[in-house]
Amino acid sequence: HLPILQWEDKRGLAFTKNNLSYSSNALVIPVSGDYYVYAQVTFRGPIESNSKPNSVTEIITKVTDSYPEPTQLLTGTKTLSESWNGWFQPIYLGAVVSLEVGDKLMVNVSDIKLVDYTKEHKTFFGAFLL
Amino acid sequence: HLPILQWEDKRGLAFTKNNLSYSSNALVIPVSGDYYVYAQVTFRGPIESNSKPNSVTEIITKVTDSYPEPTQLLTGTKTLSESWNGWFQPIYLGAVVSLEVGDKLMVNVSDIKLVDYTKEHKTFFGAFLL
Amino acid sequence: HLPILQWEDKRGLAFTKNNLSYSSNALVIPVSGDYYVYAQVTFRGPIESNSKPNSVTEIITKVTDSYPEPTQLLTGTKTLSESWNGWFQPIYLGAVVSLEVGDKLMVNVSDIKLVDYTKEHKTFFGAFLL
Amino acid sequence: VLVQPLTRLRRHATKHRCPAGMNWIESVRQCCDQCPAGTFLRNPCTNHSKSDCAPCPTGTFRTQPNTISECQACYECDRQAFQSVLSNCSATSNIACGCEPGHFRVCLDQSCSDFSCQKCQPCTGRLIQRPCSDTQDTVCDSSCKPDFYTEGDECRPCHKSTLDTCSKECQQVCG
Repeated sequence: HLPILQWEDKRGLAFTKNNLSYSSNALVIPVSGDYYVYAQVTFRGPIESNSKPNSVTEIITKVTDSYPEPTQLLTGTKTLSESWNGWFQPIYLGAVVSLEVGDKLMVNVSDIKLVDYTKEHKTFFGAFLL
Repeated sequence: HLPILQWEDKRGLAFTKNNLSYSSNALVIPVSGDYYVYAQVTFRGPIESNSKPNSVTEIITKVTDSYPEPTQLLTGTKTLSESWNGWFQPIYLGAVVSLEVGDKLMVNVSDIKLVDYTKEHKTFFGAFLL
Repeated sequence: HLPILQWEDKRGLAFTKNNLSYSSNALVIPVSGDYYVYAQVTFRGPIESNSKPNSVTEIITKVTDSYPEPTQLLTGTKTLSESWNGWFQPIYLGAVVSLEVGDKLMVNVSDIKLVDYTKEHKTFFGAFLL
Repeated sequence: VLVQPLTRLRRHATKHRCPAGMNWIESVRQCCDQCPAGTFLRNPCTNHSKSDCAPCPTGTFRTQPNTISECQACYECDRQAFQSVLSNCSATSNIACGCEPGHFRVCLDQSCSDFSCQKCQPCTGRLIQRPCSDTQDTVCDSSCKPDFYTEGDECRPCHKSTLDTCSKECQQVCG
């Protein structure tokens, strides 16, 4: 599976409430229902490794006790045309999904080294119950 | 008018509820109010046709009995710089719009052949009442 | 600071309600709570000025009486690879933020001359209370 | 008949005026003293007690006096993209980032809050007019150094030239 991002859940703009909790890289669903789930990852390069990526991918995934495999809920994948000098590429995803209590939501990315983690307002992840 | 996308409304992650129904390529609004409407289309190429697209466009449109012409609600248009070899380009749109009971929401695209319809988590469309 | 966009708040698809008001380029928060805030800006070029931008940036900012400096809430920044001939680049941002009564929300952009303001469905900004 | 112009009642949030060093707090509907930089407002003041200010948790900061309920998260320097830390984040100041030696800043926009660090050009075989700095690339001399000859837009060491390609610049070396 693709690497999973880790998130700050308390400091700065980050918060969790109404029992929607964050643990081991996942938002944990407290009550079954329809949620609007969203995430933005800003990718950037070049980075030390000499390999030039030709695409970046962000996936919001669900892990549930009722099924052994993760389910891909939302995917954004973009090819890169300017990857030789400094580049930035944000990918935003958001949609309504039906979730069960205990389900876990995570964000996977094609290459964790390409994620711009330097500013909380460029890469973020969240969900709210409708 | 630009071609209209067709959607799956029952299988997999797809669902409709609270009388928000899907028929002839459109979400049908059951009760007047403000809705958050969203859609993502992942475009990809090249495709057999030798023409190289230089841009892709996604439009969420409203058709209403009270006016003979469709109304463009949200539009995402992106030029392509890497259209010679394999490329992917997601466009996400989302906003609050005021809708009347019976209004129909559709998604139009610049070229239906460029739409990546292969995975439900890459191209999706929805709405919820605030 | 980066230039602030001005918005239409009454005509066409634009509206404000439930005391969420618009004044001096900002949405004014009427009641403390968690809001889903979103904005899309469509950038386009080239424009007369001979400088070729190598990137575009959109930032949703908060100004509050309780702190003398604006807070950047959401940022989308994208480098441009096709900036020599005609190009379009939409950036969508959206997330849940905690706001206090009286807080003001604004949208800043890297270069106001690059914003496509010609159609209300290409560049838009809004918020709703959860 | 004296017509009294109907003054349109404009309902707008009455702006609460507080003395210097104090801010209006809506939840308690009174002015409270500001918390100093490096702290945030944990609990508003009351008629009997001053504002309860708490220090910014590590990894957060506030550069100004305030009555805000959380501190801002520190940025991080982009070590993967050759950025270096100029000064660490403290309770009263955000982190400041620059470029590692041998790299210079390429700003994304005028504010340059976002920048990438690009490798300085090496000026092989040329004299350096202006060395690389944190904000600007090296400026190389347009002509080649002694014992180097031009080939295309590159400067090559003379010993690599052969008699028939021995250019004027390399006469002593290959003559």
